[in-house]
Amino acid sequence: MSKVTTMKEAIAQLVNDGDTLAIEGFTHLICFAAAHEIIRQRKRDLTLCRLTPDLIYDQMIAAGCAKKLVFSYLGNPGVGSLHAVRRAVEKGIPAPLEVEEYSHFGMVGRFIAGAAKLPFYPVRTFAGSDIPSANPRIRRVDDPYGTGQIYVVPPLNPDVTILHVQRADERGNAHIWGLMGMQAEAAFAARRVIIVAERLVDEAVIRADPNRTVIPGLIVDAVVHEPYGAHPSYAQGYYDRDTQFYLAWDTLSRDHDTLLSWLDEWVYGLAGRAEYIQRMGPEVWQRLQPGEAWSGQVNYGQYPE
Amino acid sequence: MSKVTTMKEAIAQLVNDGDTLAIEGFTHLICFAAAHEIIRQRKRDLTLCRLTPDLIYDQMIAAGCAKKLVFSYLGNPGVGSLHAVRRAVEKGIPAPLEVEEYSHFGMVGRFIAGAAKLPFYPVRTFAGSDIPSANPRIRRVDDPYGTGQIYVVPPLNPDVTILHVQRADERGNAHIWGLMGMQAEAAFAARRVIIVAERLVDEAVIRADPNRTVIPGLIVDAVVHEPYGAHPSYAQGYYDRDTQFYLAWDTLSRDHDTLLSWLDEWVYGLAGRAEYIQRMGPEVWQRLQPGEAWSGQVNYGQYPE
Amino acid sequence: MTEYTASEMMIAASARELAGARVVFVGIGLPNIACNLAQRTVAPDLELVYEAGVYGARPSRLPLSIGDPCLVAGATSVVSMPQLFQYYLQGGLIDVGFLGAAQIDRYGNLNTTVIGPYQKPKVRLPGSGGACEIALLARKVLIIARLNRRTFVDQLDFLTSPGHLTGGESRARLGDYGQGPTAVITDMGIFRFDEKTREMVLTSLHPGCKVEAVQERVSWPVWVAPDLAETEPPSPAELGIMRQELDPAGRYRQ
Amino acid sequence: MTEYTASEMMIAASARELAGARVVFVGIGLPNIACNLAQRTVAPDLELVYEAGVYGARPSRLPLSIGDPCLVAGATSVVSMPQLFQYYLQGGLIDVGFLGAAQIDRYGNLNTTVIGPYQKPKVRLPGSGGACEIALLARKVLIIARLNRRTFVDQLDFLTSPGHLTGGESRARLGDYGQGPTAVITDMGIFRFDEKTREMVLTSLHPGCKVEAVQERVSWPVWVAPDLAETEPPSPAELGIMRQELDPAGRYRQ
Repeated sequence: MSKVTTMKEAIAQLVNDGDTLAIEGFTHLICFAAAHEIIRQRKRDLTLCRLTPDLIYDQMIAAGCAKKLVFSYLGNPGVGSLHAVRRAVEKGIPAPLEVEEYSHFGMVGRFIAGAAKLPFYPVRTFAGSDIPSANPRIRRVDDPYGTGQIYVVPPLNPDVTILHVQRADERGNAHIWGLMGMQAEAAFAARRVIIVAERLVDEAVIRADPNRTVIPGLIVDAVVHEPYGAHPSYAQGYYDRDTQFYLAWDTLSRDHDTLLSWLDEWVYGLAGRAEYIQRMGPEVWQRLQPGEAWSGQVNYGQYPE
Repeated sequence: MSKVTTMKEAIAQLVNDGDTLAIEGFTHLICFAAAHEIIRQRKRDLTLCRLTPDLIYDQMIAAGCAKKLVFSYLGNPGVGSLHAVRRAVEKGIPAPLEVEEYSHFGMVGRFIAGAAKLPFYPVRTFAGSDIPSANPRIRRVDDPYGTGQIYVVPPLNPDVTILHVQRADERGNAHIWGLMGMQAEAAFAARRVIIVAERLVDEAVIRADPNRTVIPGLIVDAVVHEPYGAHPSYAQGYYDRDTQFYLAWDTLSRDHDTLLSWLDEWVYGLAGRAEYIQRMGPEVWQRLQPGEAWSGQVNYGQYPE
Repeated sequence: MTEYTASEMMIAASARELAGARVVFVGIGLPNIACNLAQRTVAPDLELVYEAGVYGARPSRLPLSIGDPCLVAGATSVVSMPQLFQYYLQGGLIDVGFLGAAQIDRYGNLNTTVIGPYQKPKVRLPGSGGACEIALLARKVLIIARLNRRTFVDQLDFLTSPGHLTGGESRARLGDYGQGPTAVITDMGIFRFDEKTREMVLTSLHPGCKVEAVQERVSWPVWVAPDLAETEPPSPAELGIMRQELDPAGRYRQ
Repeated sequence: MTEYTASEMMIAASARELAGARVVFVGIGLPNIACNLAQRTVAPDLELVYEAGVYGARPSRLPLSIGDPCLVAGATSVVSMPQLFQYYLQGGLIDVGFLGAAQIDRYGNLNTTVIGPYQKPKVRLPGSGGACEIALLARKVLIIARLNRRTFVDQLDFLTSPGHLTGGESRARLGDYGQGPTAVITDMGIFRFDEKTREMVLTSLHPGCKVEAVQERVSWPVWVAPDLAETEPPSPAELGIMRQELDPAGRYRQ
């Protein structure tokens, strides 16, 4: 049974005001197309969760979608600050933003605990740091084998997780390659999962390489076909990270009104990702086109009776 | 720097009497070639760890290599008992065998804790079972978030882990496909790692598909090239599981002396795996030869400046 | 009337229990055939997860082992044991698990560990494998076992996998786990569990079987449901699928 | 004499600190270039692990981000974040980690979280990312920072990543963690940590730099080693590799 739908439908049906939302992807496969649709549909009071809020949450926070941010690294990677997040935290523009802060490893532990339905996850970090004093949800337990105390973090179970993938079949079985980030854990931890794919493929393509299936359709609620949906992030083998965009964002996001103008032009003013692709123009996609470097194949074998 | 050596050398150098040893592999990629060399070198007092002791530890225990068994399922899968293990436990033949017993999930947790250097690992199993009363190393901690108590298991850190893989380069970077079992965790948890490969390949083959690299050479001490080294277990795409052997073992292992005769003929009487392959004869390898079912390829992309 | 074996009756009855289930944790042997039969009859959307880490297998033959390569080739996803046990089973994705045992008590508790004392066993059985966690974490559990007094015992020698413990609310008090066993499918009839006491109650007899014969093979006084039914025998369609498609060699027929 | 920039001096000094190291956790920017320089000079067998989950990268260009696709293509292994943080970092495989910070105190404790009070920050900084666990779990830590009084402060506004805490045995008392920072590589000289007090001690001045200038840029009274050395300037070979191979566009030269 096909779960294929449009981004508009998927967001309308599966993302509610007040939801806890994770659009994951460590640098790689960050689904900006979904974020833009959420901004367009003016979703409100979201609790946004990601290790690295990146430009995607900078945009959503500037647009007023969020009431809270759960994170571990608040930067424009290799460039500098996330100015919109800083404005919200430092000055309450456009609205005050609650923050709940971990280290990367703390967030990793939270997603694992969420996926595994564990009440807590132990991590050998935080000792000696002020982070636990700033976040009372980071606690400690005694090791019953006598090595002393260890910090633990609570599970993170998003209402919705949205993941961009390279290819998926119509049931949501998805192949991912390149950086894996927290994709598997963020999906298994969620109550609802939206898979956004560069390519929709026949299930035979998936079944030819079952070890590459990071997300099973079993846990997927909707599948959206949205090529270039991760730009200015990237999809390994499909298009490069748009470093020019990440650098340009540092300038244009320094002023709230300039940022809003950008949203007007590139988000509110467009019906969807197809228009975004067209407006960016072919020279951008040409510039981001990688060369070919193929994986080689492995034989899974045929096993007749 | 190449780590390639012979099985004889690898076992002589890296496996010591009294070691805690894990030859892992869930049905798949069980390295019988290493076990046979350990039997030949008459290693003693080993603590043998595996989820499923399978025929491999049945043989090693019958040969007198083990003083203790750490496990979760003691059977000949789909066939019945492990008669040699039962003789050791029930009758002390050839010697008494200490057992330390978990469920599968308990063993999974132990290997994860070992790989992650965690003092314990929480698992939502064992509640209401007699297993914890039979194994005092299974303990409980209080959830600091208030859901009550949860069982935990201690880390398992073998002195040596031996893994069979489909292909590896000379530094031990290894591609595995098919069932993954506990291969990654058993390797990361170990102090020393021996990789036994069906094929030795150029590192370019590994680097063409880095997501397939389950074991990084970083943690590998020796690499042995041993085709058919997992028989009667199997290597996905290379040779089938020898169900005839598993069925035959049920009969021949029922009597200790019959089993010892088998060891004389197939282990002590042979210099190594090459002779084993020859003695088995080409019709066996022909019978176990799977057809082809290729994975397809993915593009990792080329990214020039 | 079409003839059929007791195994075929057990397989058909087990398959029917999967009506409405979405995801089943599959074991080798009768449960494997029952799940595949259910997919072709009462539960066309049933998803199969194998303990070895395989989701969506399409086996080309009847595997001897849960880790057979035929389960891997052409599957939808193959994952490591940590992922399987943590994200699939503990994560709550499994609706139904199948279990068997060397000993079963009236509350559906199971022993697969030892006969005799643990430290000096008369018979060393396989142990838990994944059974303890399946018993706790699958939403519900189906038990398949042939009736005899050595199996259906008054008192387990070892409780490997929790059923309803000492009955009543005792399992619920364990915490946030699945509901435990809901049916015991035997070669002579089907037991379910009383909603209050959580004791086994014989609710259905297979055609030709008698309550007295069941009682002879159970060590405790058997409760019989007032509306004791007769199990519908395997239909020609069910038998056809089992015999022609699923087990043409008849390995699990006897 | 060959001319070079302060950044080049910092990179060369950092690379030399990697002599004998086997596995380094690589960050973007100066540490990235330092690690690649070390591989080509003092540590040919050095293995690089990137925080994004990449082992054995062979980048075809100088990446802007730690998660750049050029780090993935042609790498030896690419793993998920749970594997990276648990099996590589927490598992004890990392010999050296590099860290920078907005604020550093005399014990090598680092602040990358806030300037001002946490609940109402004057400047909201990026936070920990992986820094807190690198600081604890790498066998040793190298800190790279440019000297100025806003960075080298008497008192951190927030302790994100533990150095030697309050000095003496205070870090050892935390438990089984790495040894903490061993050097602070600045644009004017190199600090190490006194074995007893664990306070920073200036052990080497870069050519042309003066102790007084260092003191002007540090908020606490600087300890100077009795055998204060002059840092060996970047050699022509080091400069050649940096300029021709590692950063031909000169992005990290100033």
